[in-house]
Amino acid sequence: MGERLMHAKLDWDELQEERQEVLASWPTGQDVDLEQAIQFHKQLPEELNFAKCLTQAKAKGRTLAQPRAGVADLNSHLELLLYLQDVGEADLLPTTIDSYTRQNRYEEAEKALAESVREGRSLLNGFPAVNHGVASCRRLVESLSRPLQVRHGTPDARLLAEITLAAGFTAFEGGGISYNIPYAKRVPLEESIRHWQYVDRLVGFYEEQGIAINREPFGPLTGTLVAPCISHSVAVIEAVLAAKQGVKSITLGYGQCGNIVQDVAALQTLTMLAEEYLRAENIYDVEITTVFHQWMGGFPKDEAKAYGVIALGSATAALGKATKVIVKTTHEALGIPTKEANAQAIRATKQVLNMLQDQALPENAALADEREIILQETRAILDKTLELGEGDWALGAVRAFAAGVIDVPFAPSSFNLSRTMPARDNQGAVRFLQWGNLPFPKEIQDFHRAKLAERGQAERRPPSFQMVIDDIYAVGQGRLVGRPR
Amino acid sequence: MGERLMHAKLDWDELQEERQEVLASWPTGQDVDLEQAIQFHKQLPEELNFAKCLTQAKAKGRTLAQPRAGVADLNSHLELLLYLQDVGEADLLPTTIDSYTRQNRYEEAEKALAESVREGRSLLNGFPAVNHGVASCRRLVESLSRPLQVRHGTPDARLLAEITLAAGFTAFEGGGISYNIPYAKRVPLEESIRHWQYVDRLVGFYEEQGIAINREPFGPLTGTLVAPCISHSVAVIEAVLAAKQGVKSITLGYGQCGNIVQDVAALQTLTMLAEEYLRAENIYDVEITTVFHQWMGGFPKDEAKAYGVIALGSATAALGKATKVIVKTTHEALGIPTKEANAQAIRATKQVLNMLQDQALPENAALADEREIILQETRAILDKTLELGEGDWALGAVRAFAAGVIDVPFAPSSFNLSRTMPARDNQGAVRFLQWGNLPFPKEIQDFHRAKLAERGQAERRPPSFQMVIDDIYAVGQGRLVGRPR
Amino acid sequence: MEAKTLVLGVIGADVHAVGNKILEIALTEAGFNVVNLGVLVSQKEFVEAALETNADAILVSSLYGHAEIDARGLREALIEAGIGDILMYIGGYLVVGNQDWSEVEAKFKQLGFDRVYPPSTLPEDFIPTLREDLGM
Amino acid sequence: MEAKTLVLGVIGADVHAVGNKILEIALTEAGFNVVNLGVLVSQKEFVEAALETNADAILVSSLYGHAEIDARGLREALIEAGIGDILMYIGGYLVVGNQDWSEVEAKFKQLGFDRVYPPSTLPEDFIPTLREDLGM
Ligand code: B12
Ligand code: B12
Repeated sequence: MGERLMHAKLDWDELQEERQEVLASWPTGQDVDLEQAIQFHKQLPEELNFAKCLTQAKAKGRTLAQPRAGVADLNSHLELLLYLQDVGEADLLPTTIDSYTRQNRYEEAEKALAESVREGRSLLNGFPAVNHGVASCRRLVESLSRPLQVRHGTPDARLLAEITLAAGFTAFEGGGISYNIPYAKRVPLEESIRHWQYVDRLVGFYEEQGIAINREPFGPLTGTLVAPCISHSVAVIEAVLAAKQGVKSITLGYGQCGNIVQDVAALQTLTMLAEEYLRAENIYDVEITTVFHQWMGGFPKDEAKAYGVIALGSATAALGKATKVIVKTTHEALGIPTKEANAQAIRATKQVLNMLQDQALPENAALADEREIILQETRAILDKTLELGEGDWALGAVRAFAAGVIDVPFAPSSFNLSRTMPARDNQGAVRFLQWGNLPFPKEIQDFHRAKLAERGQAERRPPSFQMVIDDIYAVGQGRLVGRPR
Repeated sequence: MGERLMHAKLDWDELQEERQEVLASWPTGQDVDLEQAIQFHKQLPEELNFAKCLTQAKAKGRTLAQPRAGVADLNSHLELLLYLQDVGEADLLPTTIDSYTRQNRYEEAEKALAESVREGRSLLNGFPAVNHGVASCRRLVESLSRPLQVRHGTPDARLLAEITLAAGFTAFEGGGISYNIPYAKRVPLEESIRHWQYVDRLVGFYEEQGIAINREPFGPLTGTLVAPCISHSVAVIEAVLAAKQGVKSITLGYGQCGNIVQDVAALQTLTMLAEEYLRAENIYDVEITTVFHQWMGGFPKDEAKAYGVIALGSATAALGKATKVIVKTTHEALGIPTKEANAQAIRATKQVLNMLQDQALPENAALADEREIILQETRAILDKTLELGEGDWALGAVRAFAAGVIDVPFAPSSFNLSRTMPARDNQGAVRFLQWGNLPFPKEIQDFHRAKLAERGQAERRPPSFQMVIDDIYAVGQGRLVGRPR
Repeated sequence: MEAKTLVLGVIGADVHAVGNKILEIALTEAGFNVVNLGVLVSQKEFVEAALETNADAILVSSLYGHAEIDARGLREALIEAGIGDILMYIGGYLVVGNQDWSEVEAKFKQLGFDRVYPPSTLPEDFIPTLREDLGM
Repeated sequence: MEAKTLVLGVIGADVHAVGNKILEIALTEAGFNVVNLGVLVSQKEFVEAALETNADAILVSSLYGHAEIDARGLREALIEAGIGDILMYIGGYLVVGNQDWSEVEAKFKQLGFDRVYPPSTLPEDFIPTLREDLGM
């Protein structure tokens, strides 16, 4: 590396030196053989290609259900995925990566993997794919009849991408912003964005060989009261960055906020905005699909209540016609779910999706207004970002975060300004109590002020940080808006 | 009796002879003492009055959750209700009556009750309130902190009403049509309507003494693809009949069909129509509230999928701002639920209700169209009914059923013409494949034909009875519309 | 071959009509001669209908949970009427709640039913067996 | 009385930041002097911060399931640094999955934690005990 970050397609030949370094950083890297990988992908049936399944679902207007799941040991992981496929009726499968691997701490992952095998239970919160290597990962692809995606939270996922894509995975989650700001503390954005340009370029290489690979920026960010304009801004930037490297299938994500109109408006504007900004870059050959995340914040401990949260998310996903939905479980507030709980949540989700498969939220004025707000806010952020980057999206993203023009609430990263403070309005939509340096025009600022004043009036208390705390606990305590008791 | 049925307020004094007969028809009838009952009701706190709780909920725009529940033995029944109140977080409580009592077979109920006590398990599918008598029923009222309703399915519920109301119950489900057509085979409507005029007049008497008692016609009828116009027609007629006898608090019901727009339109038009036809009778002092029944047809066996159905019903109830929702359980397709399953379903329901408490389905064109269809259809039926009755609603109802002007699909009653055949359209709304003698104007007939043709086209099969069978099984098999596989 | 005659009905104080209508349709389509007594059928009605129509089998439904009370003595009544060996099935939600199936099955075999079917039995699940039992 | 100093942080490779922010606010409001190390905190950072600030207690969070690996040896490191008897709490989702709480608690007591708190512990649930343990 060393060169200055910029929004330009990486030269594949020039990238080879870096690739060798990456592959040498852990022994399993040696087994990556691109030519052989392409051969393997070529003979995979269509139903095992993640991108193609999404294209089909989008064409039919269907919403697919995908769980999260990962345990340390290969056989246990395979057993888990088979269960979610057969008993859970999952349409798409994941492989969730453990937290050591996410921080490139392969030594620690190795030790915990060994201990997990010894103790016969997973001490890791996910599957350490790098430690397992290409051949083992391929066993997953060969043994399952649904397409597989890597789901993680890794600022530097270069080696993880090399290994899992070579193994036959056809979808890879993450991005230079969305897998840094919520998932790291001291990783500069320049660095993570550059590392994700590498991943996207690698995917672009597969695409050049005729292999469709789906990429999915991580939509929900911190999962906690993230207003659509924030996650949409990150999603659009990552879509543009990925497309530049040759990615053709992009799924943009959004985490349920809880107000149905806001959530559906968010899903609708997500595609609109991505297509708008891709067109502005003269990119026309990228397929945008959407993913809706069932409530990503704190869950109720009671499993019955958790089912309510899960089903409400499923209903919203269907009414908003998301291409897929990421399924939570009734164990969310208890710990990593058992396979049974995971399968049950998928089946509950699918029942709702199927029952609403031919229905959408009818067009209406409130929805149009909400779309308009999201469009205006997101465009304000994105246009300012591009301005700060002097026309370069990569630089713009780095500078926008430094300036607080994009600002993710509750993010652990020191490269996030952390001056915004979200809170729900009186209908439960997520608004801003403080918008920090978000470049909102005056009307938008007034809108947020008015919305929170309205709630304040209903609750007979001035809008304040206490509302935010109440809102953070609210869903876990059985409601959406954190009203005073 | 003996006199001709007519839509007029029964004279209380003249009714006394009949009351004595009714009270003499089973030994426990002797314990009914109206004066003493009024005293008891008078000292009940507001929170134990069903009608008052509904008024409050309506004013606040809240949806209350109510389970179904009943077992044979008094102590077990009380234990069950306490559990649903404390662990289930129910807002309103039921007492579901067993099927022998519903057919006035008190002897059989007595035997089964004795056997239940002996065997330590309920052999009855409900609580035989008549056999238990006033004092035992009152123990329920005194031991619980939520208001209690009698839920049953009894064509002749005179004695049941006398006993439970005297005991302190403050709500009573049923009606002369809705507790006959789906619940009996050979009971003439003249007879059941007259018996329910008695019940309503008894309630009217309590109202005259200042005691609010809620009455609720049974909305879902056969629970199987009942289009809104059918159940609304019955609901409005029963509301008018009840109001005539002095009933002041009426909750009208509707069973979820599954298309959200149709369901919300149904909830909205239910109140509109009832108020419209009450006004036409010069009745202005009746409070109309609504109850939404979670899916009343066949359920999926899988408990996780059943949660999906339950939560979707809860979401629809909240978006349609029903005053209360009747909760199904995940055991619906397995048998009468355990108290645990029942409590879980209430909690799942409440989570959804609470999260949507400040939201409604925004007004939109599709919703307005659907309302218009329901209004036109229902008015056509009701106006023809009144015409047939020569201005008398009671006679009109009898004649309308005989003529098939009102016609409930899948009803067991021989007094129902059974010429209509409902089926879902391509969005899952319930339409008519055959409307028999329903007095639909040509545009409405064309509308139904077009809707089913659209589905036929999508499924590449002509609209036919096979669609109906497929639709009946569909929800149990994990979807809403019974598409060919 | 002549069509076999079946007497169909929902026993006791039970009014669940939908499954009964579907069974009538499915069995008729399958070539049986179906005598459908509908819902709320007493033991007496079952016996009389079987006698009158010279039926080959009786199919009893019970959905509401009271079957163990309602069906007691039906086999004895048939014996008394001189058609004690008629084939007899029962199906539906036979007891109150979700009880262990093998116990439920045993209980109803004890009561004289030749075959006992659990909830959600589809027509295609039992019609082949019915043909076999009737030697078709 | 002088304010007591607490070192707060989320141990290991764990990035769950929300609870940490809420704890900082709640403990500050409760009158403590809070040194918040944030997320992704190593054992070394905990020890150094406790030494430097002369802390009265260390509050370790772990939400992501790896605490049993991450927290091993922390008490020993504190002993080595000469502050072996400092009060130390841990709370959060301490193991992978939903395991029997009494076993989890025992495991972490074994690792040298004075008190161990299950998921969803609210500030008001443990602050009174913390005051007591600190002799306030
Ligand atoms: C719709 C319905 C109603 C409607 C019925 C309208 C009508 N008149 O038909 C209404 C709302 C009126 C109603 C009332 C009651 N119901 Co109901 N009802 C249902 C429900 C939801 C669906 C039934 C249905 O139509 N299914 C669709 C048809 C196609 O399937 P089916 O009836 O099961 O029949 C099929 C099979 O069982 C089989 N089959 C049937 N008979 C036979 C016989 C043989 C020999 C064979 C081989 C096969 C076979 O073939 C049929 C076709 O595939 C079921 C629960 C469910 N399944 O989800 C509860 C259910 C049957 N009802 C039940 C009860 C208890 C009642 C009530 C007592 C009220 C209460 N306490 O909740 C009253 C009873 C009134 C009375 N006196 O009978 C219980 C029975 C519980 C138990 N046994 O433990 C159930 C299971 C619900 C529950 N979990 O509590 N009900
Ligand atoms: C939001 C969230 C995220 C966000 C976090 C964003 C961010 N940077 O903060 C994102 C999406 C990024 C995320 C990522 C992951 N998460 Co997460 N996440 C959650 C979730 C939904 C809510 C957490 C939260 O914010 N709660 C609200 C705050 C206020 O509560 P809290 O964090 O519990 O803290 C309170 C108490 O616990 C207590 N407390 C905390 N620490 C201490 C210490 C002491 C001494 C005391 C007394 C009390 C105490 O006080 C706090 C204030 O009340 C929880 C599940 C849930 N609770 O519903 C899962 C959860 C914690 N995550 C989990 C996991 C596994 C992960 C991932 C590994 C991904 C995966 N495999 O699914 C990654 C981990 C990444 C990493 N390296 O750490 C698991 C942990 C499972 C386990 N231990 O068995 C959980 C439980 C979900 C689950 N059931 O699988 N997550």
